[in-house]
Parts: sequence; structure tokens; C-alpha cells
Amino acid sequence: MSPAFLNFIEIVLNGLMAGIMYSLVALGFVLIFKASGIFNFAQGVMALFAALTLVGLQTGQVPFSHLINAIFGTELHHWGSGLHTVLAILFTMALMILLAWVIERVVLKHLVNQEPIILFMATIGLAYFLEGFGDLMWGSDVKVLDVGLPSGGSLWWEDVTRTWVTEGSEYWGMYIDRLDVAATSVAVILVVGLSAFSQYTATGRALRAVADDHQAAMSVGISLRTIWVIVWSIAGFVALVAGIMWGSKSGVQFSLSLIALKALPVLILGGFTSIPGAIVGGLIIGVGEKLAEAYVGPLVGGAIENWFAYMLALAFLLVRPQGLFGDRIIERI
Amino acid sequence: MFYREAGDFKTSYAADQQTFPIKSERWLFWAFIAIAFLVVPFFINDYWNKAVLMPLLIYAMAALGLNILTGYCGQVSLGTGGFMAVGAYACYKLMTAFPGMDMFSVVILSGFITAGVGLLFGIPSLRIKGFYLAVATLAAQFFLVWMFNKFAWFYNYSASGQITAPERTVFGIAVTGPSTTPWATYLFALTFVFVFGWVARNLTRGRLGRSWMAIRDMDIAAEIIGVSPLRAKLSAFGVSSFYIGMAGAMFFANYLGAIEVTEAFGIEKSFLVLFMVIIGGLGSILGSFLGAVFLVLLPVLLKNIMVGYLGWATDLAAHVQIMLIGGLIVFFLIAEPHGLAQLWRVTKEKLRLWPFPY
Amino acid sequence: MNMHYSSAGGAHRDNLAKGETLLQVDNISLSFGGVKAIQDVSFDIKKGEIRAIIGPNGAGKTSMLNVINGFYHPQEGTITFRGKERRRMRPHVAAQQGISRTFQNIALFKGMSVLDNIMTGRMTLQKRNMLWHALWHGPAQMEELEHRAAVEKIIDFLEIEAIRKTPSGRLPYGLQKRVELGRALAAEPALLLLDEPMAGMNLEEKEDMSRFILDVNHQFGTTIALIEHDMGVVMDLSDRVMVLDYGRKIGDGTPDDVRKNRDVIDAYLGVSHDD
Amino acid sequence: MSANVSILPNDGPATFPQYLILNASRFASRPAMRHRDFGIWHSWTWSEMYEEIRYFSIGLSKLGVKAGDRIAIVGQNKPRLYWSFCAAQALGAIPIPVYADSVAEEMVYVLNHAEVSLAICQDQEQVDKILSLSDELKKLKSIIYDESRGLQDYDPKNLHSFEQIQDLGREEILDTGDENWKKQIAKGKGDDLAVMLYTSGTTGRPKGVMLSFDNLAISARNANEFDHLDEKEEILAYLPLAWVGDHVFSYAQSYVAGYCVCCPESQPTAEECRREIAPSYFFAPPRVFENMLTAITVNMEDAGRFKRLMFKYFMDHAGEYGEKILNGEPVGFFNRLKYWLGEFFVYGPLKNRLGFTGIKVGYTAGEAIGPEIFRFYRSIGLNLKQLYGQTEASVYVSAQPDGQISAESVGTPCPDVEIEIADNGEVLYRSPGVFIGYYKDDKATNSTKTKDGWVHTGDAGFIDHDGHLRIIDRAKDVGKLNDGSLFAPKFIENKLKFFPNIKEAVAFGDGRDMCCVFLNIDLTSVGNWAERNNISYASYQELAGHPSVYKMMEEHVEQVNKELSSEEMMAGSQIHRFLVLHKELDPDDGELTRTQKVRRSFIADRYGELIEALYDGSTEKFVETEVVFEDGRKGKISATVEICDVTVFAHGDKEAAA
Repeated sequence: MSPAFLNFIEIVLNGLMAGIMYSLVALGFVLIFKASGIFNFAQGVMALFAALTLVGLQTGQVPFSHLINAIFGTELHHWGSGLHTVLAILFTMALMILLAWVIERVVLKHLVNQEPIILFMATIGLAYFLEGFGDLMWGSDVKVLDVGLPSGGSLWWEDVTRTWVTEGSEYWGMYIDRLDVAATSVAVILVVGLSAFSQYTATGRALRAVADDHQAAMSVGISLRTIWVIVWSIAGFVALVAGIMWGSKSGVQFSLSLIALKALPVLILGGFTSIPGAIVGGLIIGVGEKLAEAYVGPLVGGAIENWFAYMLALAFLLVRPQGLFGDRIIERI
Repeated sequence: MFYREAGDFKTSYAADQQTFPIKSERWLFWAFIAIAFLVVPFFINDYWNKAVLMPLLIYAMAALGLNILTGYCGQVSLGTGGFMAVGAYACYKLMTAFPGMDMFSVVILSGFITAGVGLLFGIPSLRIKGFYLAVATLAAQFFLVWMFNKFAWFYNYSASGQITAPERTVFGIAVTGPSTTPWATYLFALTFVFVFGWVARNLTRGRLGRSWMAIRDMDIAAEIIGVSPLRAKLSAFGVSSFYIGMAGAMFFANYLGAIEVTEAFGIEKSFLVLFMVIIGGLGSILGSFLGAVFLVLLPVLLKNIMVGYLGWATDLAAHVQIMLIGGLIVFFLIAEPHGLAQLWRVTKEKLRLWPFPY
Repeated sequence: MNMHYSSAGGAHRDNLAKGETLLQVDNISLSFGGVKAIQDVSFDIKKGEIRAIIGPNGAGKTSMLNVINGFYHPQEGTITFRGKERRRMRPHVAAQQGISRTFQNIALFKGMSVLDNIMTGRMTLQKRNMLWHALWHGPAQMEELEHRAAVEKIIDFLEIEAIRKTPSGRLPYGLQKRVELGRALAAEPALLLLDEPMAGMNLEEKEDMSRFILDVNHQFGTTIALIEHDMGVVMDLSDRVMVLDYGRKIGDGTPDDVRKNRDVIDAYLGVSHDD
Repeated sequence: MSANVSILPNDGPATFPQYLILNASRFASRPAMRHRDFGIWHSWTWSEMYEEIRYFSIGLSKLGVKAGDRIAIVGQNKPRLYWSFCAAQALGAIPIPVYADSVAEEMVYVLNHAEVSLAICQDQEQVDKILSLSDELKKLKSIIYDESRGLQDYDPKNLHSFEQIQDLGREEILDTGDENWKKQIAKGKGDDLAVMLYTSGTTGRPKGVMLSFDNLAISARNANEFDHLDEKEEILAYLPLAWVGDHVFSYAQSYVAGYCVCCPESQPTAEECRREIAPSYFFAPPRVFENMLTAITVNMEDAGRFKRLMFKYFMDHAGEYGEKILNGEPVGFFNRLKYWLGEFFVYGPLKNRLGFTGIKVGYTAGEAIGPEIFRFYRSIGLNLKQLYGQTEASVYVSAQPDGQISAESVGTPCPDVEIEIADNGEVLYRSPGVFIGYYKDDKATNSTKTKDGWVHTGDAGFIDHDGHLRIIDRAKDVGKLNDGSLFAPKFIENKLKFFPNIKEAVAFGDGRDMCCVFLNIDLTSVGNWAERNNISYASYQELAGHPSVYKMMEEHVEQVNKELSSEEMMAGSQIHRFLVLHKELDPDDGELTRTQKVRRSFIADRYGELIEALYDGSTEKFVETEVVFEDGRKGKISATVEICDVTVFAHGDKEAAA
């Protein structure tokens, strides 16, 4: 195989793995949108918040230390020692469930039956709030998150792939980050797990019932509000996973919240309500983006990954307004 | 309770349809305008101008633009920052290419250029709706910012990548550049906001405005009644971008003087203006102003309290501030989803009906 | 006071005399995916008449109206309006040619007042462009005021003076229906399509609405095609009745003819429908 | 402007067409009439209205209308119908307004009785009504309509639109000018018959009251002077055209003073129209004021707690000081300040909502207005007054002059009016407004109007010590005590019922030695009082028999006696003894009518024993009464009812006057 072709494969592989990460975030959106019709813009910030909390617990930071210091003139920073990673993850998850519950009680309960755009705005407000709250709680400096996932390029894979090249060409092997591989595996497990959950458990079926028809769901005795708490908790869990993956990769900092923006083109491509759509969409965007970056980027001065995904999704929508997996829209009056 | 409307009867449709049909409100409005034009310029200082009045006026202009698109025509846009950037860069290119051009023309032309770009990005709205469209407008946001960053022609190949406004005058008085006075930039921006606020009211009160609202309320019915979705949506995109472009131009030339695109016109700007529109009130001219006032004043106020009064570190204050703003937005949406303008309308209605509850 | 309302289709004047064919529908078939909504239906609407389309639920009545005003595009067949055959056409173009309608499920613009809703109906008759509107004072305002005067006549006609500034979303159902009729009338249509104008009304409201429909037909000479379930109303109001069932035409003629038609009786009394 | 003043008689105008010509020159550009139509107010100045009427009037003559013809005018308050009055009068024809809501047979009677040859109708509804009667209306030749809606397909024979007639008039003026028309107007004299108003009497057929121009114009001029009304007033015309009040307020007085009459768009928007116009002169029967007050109360009950408290606080203050301030009596600075605050927060907005901001004078008449209601409007600063009027008097018999207002009286005689009280208490009057007679009914005319011009009102009344007329009852219901003093049961009962604690009262005395009453306490009001005073009770009966309640009732009755003693005419019928009934009077038991009116004779029968006890001097009496319970079962209640003597005052008694 020629080095160019191997490069191509490398790009596609990296794209697929990046795409899975996008899917992970998109999944959180889809879950909430499906169950409640809310376009949850705070999904990205939830991931950031989860990651911040995890790091904070792991390293034994005192929450709100800045604020406390500013008010009482103290000099708090850390407890003696941090929590064990597993324990920290469990605590964080508990916090995310609590968060879901609070969001339902404080926000959603009062906004039932509002127009979608109002709910959308509320989630943006929520995003701002959580961002400020997270920073206030744990500080806004860039943190390193290490939950023990492998990282760095896989030397073994480099060695293997180096042998694939056509004799005589200069090729040092494919670079694949082991973290990406780990993340991909986790994402795959998560997706399979979620599908199983929604397919085979009573709660999962209830979730789907709500998605299909609120009235019908309520009439069979499912409390809409309980459902919402569950859905937001699951979304919180997905956010936590995404936070761990993205945080391990690039550090825990404000920009993490922007991964939500990455998930948006995935959503319009895959459709707001389709789990397979989120996955396939993520893969397409991931691969498309990496390819474009490698082959189109140099022609226009690079850094096109900021917008390329959107343009791709937009172009796609113009041809097929209902997205990848949506049904054809028959308008009625 | 303050209203005494009895005896105020209308003898023509023109009188019936005027913007302030109640006499006392008409007076209040003109008194307010008179103060803004004739009193404030004498007392203005640099701090008030830079921290409060200029951002207030410019964001009000941007909010007007977005409100036309989102509030009146129902098309959610997250590309406001990008369109403001178009306005700013158009303004810069015009100022540097035609040094003799007066600032009024520059700003208005920048608006027109932005309107053209807006039209282009409005085309997808004919096919896609709702959140799909909102996300699609993000494409404009990211693409435009990237473009201004990437192609040095836009910033005249300056080493820093910044654009800096040279001095330009109106009636011989500098309104851009380092030697402007607060009152000059203030009056310049105020004039624009006043005139185009009036134009926005005109556009939304007649046939065009109704075609937008019809599309917003029920697009299919609107089309069957005779509204051409193409014309309605594209005109909304065009007009909206025109306003946002002018806001961007003034933001750059009159307010900051020098900007760097990713910093000044990032996605946060889009959200900020959207918040103004939502908190102020969708589909309300007054709301655009109220939203801008609220979201410009609140941070200034919070900062003054936390940093100035309590003596907190700025980053801590910033965290609290962003948290409070987020919280307030949620609170407002719960308390009055239709914004400050609706709050005002309801209050007014209550006062008019006073002492009766209805 | 008195109405200076141009009759015979108002703004959409034509040379057709009363009784000539205004709209001709030939061999229309419409399907969605595999579902056949309308199969090979032909009929005509004559100028000045009240034409009823009846049939059980799901018979394709509303689809037929949607075809007439260009909202659905039939796979086969032709439509000839005022002697001109037309191909695929957007609904707003049909509106500009003088077809206006009301909807089965009220489709008022809820954010607007009654007055604004009816003003929207005159969209097709207003010509001033955006620049005039930006200036307002002058031609744009003059045009607006002219149309306001015309709308006030409709408000007077429909006896809804007391609610002209009420947001339409706040009105009771019966009044909303009336406002919707007002919006359709505002366009001074040559052909007025009414989709179940009396659905969900009480007897008194039905009587009012019937009176308005007859008045519209008499005073303005407007041709009306309507869908209605209340047989009594249909038989009283309409000049000719077409009966659809499962997307096919099974009867057409005067109310008396239709009443005697065997197929129609079967369709309505037969056991096959769950309506 | 072609109005020509020179054709007027030298001693000023006498007829309304002459006034029209005068106004068209002296008030040429002042508004004469407004009409809300199609959502906005259209106005006509006097000169414009003159033109409209001129065209129509000449058109009518072209149609064949001659002097002496009768023209029916049927419909709501619309400018063109008002114009029709003047247009008809200009030709010497007699307009006859007909109640728009009268049923077909009533209309047939009036139209035939008046020998109407032309009907001017507002709309299709009225045209249909008349067409449906056309077989019975032999004299009717043609119909003119104002609103053409729905009338296009009607047989145009003998059916004309208002515009068509006006066009006829225009053509005629172009052909031959309007000199003849003006001459005809100039010929008009004050004692010509101006209008015929059919009164729908309580019994029998309606009677056609014939009023001359002098009757109306002089009465109108006097009334305008009395209340200082000039061309700047604005009034809302919303009461039936056929009612004399509307004819005088919205037509006669307007022509004489030159003020502007505003016609509402339709009945449902009448209130809105009133708010927009904010009339400066307003008339309404008590029922309207009562309904408005009820609406205010109901509305305020739905208001928030704060608003309710505020409303109550300021209304209480107004109740105490409002009338005094309005009457110009001295009031302390802080109370004035508080009233001023109340004006800002409550009274002002309230008047604004009701459209009463601009009211100079408001009148109520027709029947007795509850003093509470009357005082309510007075206390918020509305110059509401009472008048007593009749169709036969061209309205004005008596009216309250500014500053001399009370809820009980109907004022002093109007200018040029003489009032006398007959021996049987009936009120008689003589004035320039006294009617010519009933049309084609000399018998009725003679029994009502004496040879020297006195008119029997049929109402009993007296002149009180302030010189104000008070109406006490229908003359036929008034009786006499054995000593010959007047006994007006309703008057006494009403006085008692004005106390919130007294729900019902039944007075006895006709043909007896003295006046005695039965009382019913108001359970809600007295119950509240009892709660506040720690008086416990288990039933109405127990509360009614409670000594403190008797004490309270005694005070109320004494108060009434004081008031009665201050009037010479009524001093004799003071209440000597009373009792509080052991049960509430109830329609289910037949004691009240379904409209809550006392059935006097039934009660006298049922409680004969108690009446006996009242007059035989006993202090208590045991009774047993059969009652019907809510579920329809019958039962008996028994009680020992106490009877209480009350102080009686001599007329002019110092203590009573204090």
C-alpha cells in the first residue's frame, strides 16, 4: 500500500474515533429531546461540570474556596487528600443525578407547555449558570484529568502498520492515540448499553412511550416528571462519560463546554430524535471533518474544522430536510 | 392608575394606528427622546459613554435586527456575531478604501453589505425550519469568523490581524478614531438607533410586518393566505442583517476602535444578542431596547458591586456574574416567558384597567 | 353604514357571467406514498354558486381543497381556473389569483389582533414595497389606511366590532371561526373555500354562520365551495353537492338529487365506515 | 355654507329646523354630531349636518311628503335617524319615533293609530318587521332605510335608501333651488305640533303624546340655563329614540344649546364609546347606575387583596367627605388631602374607566334610586342629580339645583314650572312644556290635563321643608290614617329598608289609628354585627328575638320617625309600634313575589294575630306559622314575638331636628 493510501486510512480511522466522541455528546441531546422535546444546550456544560467535579473530588479541592476566601479572608485550597477515582466517579454521578432533579424542580416544572424556543433559551441560561457555578466551585484554571486511561500513541500499531507499506517508501506507521481507542470502546459500550436499556427495561420502554406521545404515556400512568428526572440523569451520565473522555484528552477547561457545539451538526445530520442517527451522523462528521482538514484545509489556509461540519450538515439538509433517518414530512393543514 | 384615557377618541384610522395611541404615553416618549438628545450630551463622560451608553445603543440596534428575524418572523438565528463581524469588516474596508466617505454613509453601506450576506445565509430557511435552521445559522457564525481571520485582505494585511478604525468625521466632528469626544460618538449612535428604531417600527406595523408575523405564527396558513414564504423570510433575513451589520460597524468603528474578530464577534456575541431579544421580548421593538438595557446594565452593576464595593478578585466576580446572568435568564423565562416588553404591556394594561383587575 | 364593496370577486374581476364555469377539475388523482387520497375525480364549480363537498371522514374532502389551492400537487389530472389550465403552483400564487380559504382546524395567527389577522387577508392586494414601508408616512400609510377601511367594512359585516383589537388567540371558538372567515373575505376572493365552517359550533352559531355565508354569496356574488358535515346546513345552503367516498366521487348534483342517490345513502348509512 | 339666517323669525328661532339654520351659521364649524362607525369617530359640524338634512328633507318632499304627514322613525341611535326628525319637521311633517325593539303587534297599533305614511328604518331587521306587517298597515306608502346591508335583493318599489333620497334632494336643489324649503321652515310656529311620542303605559294601549315646538324648545332652553349647558357639551345618545328623555337630551337641548351628540357604534360597544367620548352631560335611569355599581363591586371582588383594601379605605373616606367636598362644604385640610390621594388612586381611575371623567352634570330619573347608589357616585365626585319628569311635561317637572342634593328628593320645580300637591297627595304641575294632548284620545287628555293647564302626574308626593319635591308612591297606593294624615306605606318601608340591618319591612296603617310595622332583619349584616359583639345565636329566630337586636331596631325606627316628623305631611304617619318577625319573609311561603316584592294583603292575612297584637297594646304574642322547607316538606315554627313601642316626635320637635 502506498503511504498516501495509508495516510488516508489513518485519517479515516482518526475521523471515526473523533466521530464517536461527537456521537457521545450528541447522544445526550437526543435522549433529552426525544423524551421532552427540549433542545438541551447545556449538554456540553454538563460535561464540563461533571469533569470539573471529578477532578475536584479526585484532587481534594475545597469547593467554593475562592468565594469563601474572598468573603471570610481565609486561605482554603485543598483538603488533606483526594478521593479514589472510582469513588470520585460515583460521587460525581450522584451529583449529576441531584442536578437533574434540581433542574426538573426549579426549571422545567415551571416551563411545561412553553414554546420550544423558550425551553431552548432556558437551557442556554442553564448553561451559563452551570458554567459560572462550576468555575465558582472548582476554579477556572486548566486541570489535568487522569482516571487511569491509557494515553499516547500506540507503538504496537505503528509497528504493525509500518510493515504494510509498499517496499521502498518512507513511512513511519500510523498514529493512533490509545486514549481514542479507549474512548471509542467506552462509547460503543455506552451506546449498546443505552440501547439495551431502552429496549429491555420497563423504564426504557416508558421513556420511549413518552417520546411517542406524552398524553398516551401519562394515561398509562407514567409520571412525566419522573421521566424527565430519569432522562436528565441519564443525560448527566452521558455527559460525565463525555467529560471524562474529552477531559482526559485535552484537559478540563472552559473550551470543553464548546464540544456541545461540535455535536450540533451531528444532530442536524442524524436528526434530533434518532439514536442511530446520532451515531452515524457523528461518524460522518468525524470522518468528513478530518478528511476536509487534511485535503481541503491546506488549500484555504487551514483551521476549517470550526465550520466545515456545519457546512456539511447544511448542504446535506438542503437536499434532505428531514435528516438522515427522519421520515418524509407531509405537511397538513 | 396614571392613565386618563376617557375623552381621547380617534377620528381617523391614522390616529387609531399610531405608535402611541394614548396621549400621555406620547408625551412621555417625546420627553424621553428630548432628554436623550438634548440633555444627556451635556453631562456625558467617558466612563458612562464607554461602559453604558455606547454598548447599550449598539446592542439595541443589533437586538432590533435579531428581533425582526426571530421575534417577528420566527426564524431563530445564532449567527448574529458573524453578521456583526461582516458589518465591522465592511465598515473597515470602506473606511480605508474610501477615506473621503462620511461616517453615516459608511455605516449604512456596511449595513447593506451585511444584508447581502444575510440574504445568502437566509436561503436555507426556505427548506429547513426550527432548530435545524438555528443550528444551520451557526455555520454562518463559524464560517464568517474563520473567513475574516484567515484572509489577510480583510484586515489589510496588518501584522496583528486586528483592524483599527481611522479617524472619520461627520459635519467636521470626529466620530471615530482616537480623538473623538464621548458626546460625539454618543449622538452619532443615538441618531442611528433613533432613526432605525423608527424604521423598524414602520416595517413591522404594515403589510411586511404582518407577513413576517404570519409566517411566524403559522407558516402554512400564511402561504395559503397569500404570503410568499420566499419573500417574507428573505426580507426578514435581509432587514435583520442590515441592522446587525450597522450595529457591527458601530461596534467596531465608534465604540471599540480596534478589534480582533474571534474575540469581538465570537459565538458568545450571538448568544448575548439572542438573550437580549428573549429577555426583552420577542416580537417587540420596545423589547429590543429593554433587553439591551438589561443585559448591558446588569454586568456593569454586578461588577461595580463585587469588584468595586466588595473588593473581590475580577475572575471570581466574573464567575459569579455569569452564574447570576444565567440564573436570571432562567428566572425571567419562568416568570415571564415573553420578556420585559410583555411585563411592561401587562403592567400598563393593569394600570389602564386600574382599579379593576380586568 | 352601507357597503361599498365591489361585487363579483372584488379585486379579482373577470369577465365570467354568473353560471359559467369558474373552476374545472379533471381526473385528479393524489396519493401520499402508497395511500391514495383522491382517485380520478372530476367536477366543476360555477361562478356565483355555493358548491358543497361532502363525504365521510377520510373521504378526501380536505385534500381536494388543498389541491384546489395549490397546497397539494396531484400526481395526475388538470385544474383549470378561469379558463386557464395550471400546473404546479404554490399556494400563495393561487391566493393571488383569487382563491382564499378557511381551515378545518382554526389557523388564525394567534399572536395578532383580530384586526391584524383580517388585514393579513389583504396581503395579496397591497402593493407598496419595503422602502415605502420603511418611510411609512406617505404612500405606505395611505395604502394601509385604505385597506384598514376595507377591513372595517368586513368587521362591520361580520358584526365583530367589539373584538377588533382583541388578540385572536383569546377569542372563543365560534368567534375565531368568524374571524377566519373575515380574513378569507378580506382578500375579496373570486373563489372562497370553506373547510367545515360550522364544525364544533352550537345551533345559534351555526345559524349566524349560515347567514354570513349566504350574505357573502348574495351581496358580493362570491363563489363558494364548502365542506360541511351538518347535512341540514349543506342541503339548505348549497346549490350543488358533490359526494366523495374513499377518494372517489360517488355523487354530484342538486341537494335533492344527492339525497336520492343510492351510493350516497349506502356510503352514509352503510356499515363500512366508523365515522 | 348656504344657511341663511335672515329667514328666521325676528324673535329668534321657534322650531328645530329654524334652530338648525341658526346653528349652521353661529356654530358652523363646531361639531353637531359624532358617530362611531367602522371603528373610528366620524363627525359632522353644524353646517355639514345642515347640508345632510337639507338634501334629505328636500328629497322627502320630492318623494311626496307634505305638511301634516306622519313619519315613523324606527331604530337605534344613529345620526341619520336624528336627522330625519329635523328633515320631517322642516316640511311640517310629524316624526314619530318607535321603539326599535317593540313587538310586531305593538308597532302595528302605533303606526296605524298615528296614520303613518312613511317609515324611516335603521336596517334590514326593521324593514323586515314592517314589511311583514304591510297587509295591516294600510296607510304606509314607502320605507326608507339607513343601512343597506341585506336589502339589495328586496323589491325596490316603495323601498328607498337614505342616499337615494338625498340624491333626489340634490337634484331638486340643482333644478329649482331650495327657496321653497326655506320658506316652509320660516313658516314654522312655536305652537305647531313638533313630535308625537307614544308612551308605553303600564296598562292599556300606548298613548300618543303630542308635543309642540314651544313645549320642547322652551323646556330645553330652561334646562340648558338651569345646568349652564352650552355648545361645548358632548353627550352620548344611547337611550331609545322613542323615549322622551332621549328626544329632549339628544335632540331638543342639543339644537337649542348647539352641543354635540355622539352615537355609539353598536350596543356591545356602547360602554367603550362612552369611555372614548367622556360625555360632559349624561343621563341614565337608576337601573344603569345600579348595574354599573354592581359591575364595579363584582370586579373589585376579583381584585387582589391590596387593591381591595385600598379601594375600601378610600371609598370609606369618600363616603364620609366626598359629598361634602362636592357640595362645597368646609372640610379639613388632611381630609381634603386624603380625598385628593383617593382621587389619584381610586376615584379618578374609576371615573376614567366608566368614561365619567368629563361629566359636568349627570341625571338620574324614572324611579327612586337607592341612596347608597346615589351617594356612591356623588362621593367619588360625580355631580349626579335627580330629576322628576314626564313625557307629558317634555321631561322637566322638578330637578335638583347644584349644591342642593339629597338622595330622597327630586329637587325644586324647574324654571317656569308650578307644582301643587292635591289633597289626596297627588302631584300636579303646570309648565310651558305641558303637552298639547293625547292624539285621538280626548277622554284621556281631559282626565289628565285640567282646563287651566294643570297636569295630574298620578304620583303622590309632598314638598319637604327645603322646598324640594319628594315622590312617595303611586297616588292610588297612598292611604289615610283615621286622623286624616297621609299614609304612604312604600315610602315608610323604603326608609326602613335603607338601613342595611333591615331586610324587609311591612307597614300597616290605612284606616287605622296609627302606623305599625313588621320588620325582617338582614341576617348577613346583623349576623356580622352579632359576631363582632360576641352575641351568639343559633338561628334567625333566636337572633331576631335578641334584646340587643330589638334595641338596634328601635334605634332605626326612631331614626325614621325623626325623619318623618321633620316633614309636615308625613309627621302623622310615624311608626308607633313594631315587631321583628320570627321568620324571614320568603317567596316559597308566598309572602314575597318572585321578584322579592312584599305581598301586603297575604301577609296581613297570614299574620292577622300579630297585627291584632300590634294594635291591642300587648307586649308579646305567641304565634305558630306553617312554613315550607327547602326540600318541599311542610312544618310549623312557633315563637313568642315581642312587640316594642317607639318614641314618636312632634313635627318641628327640637330634639328631632337635632
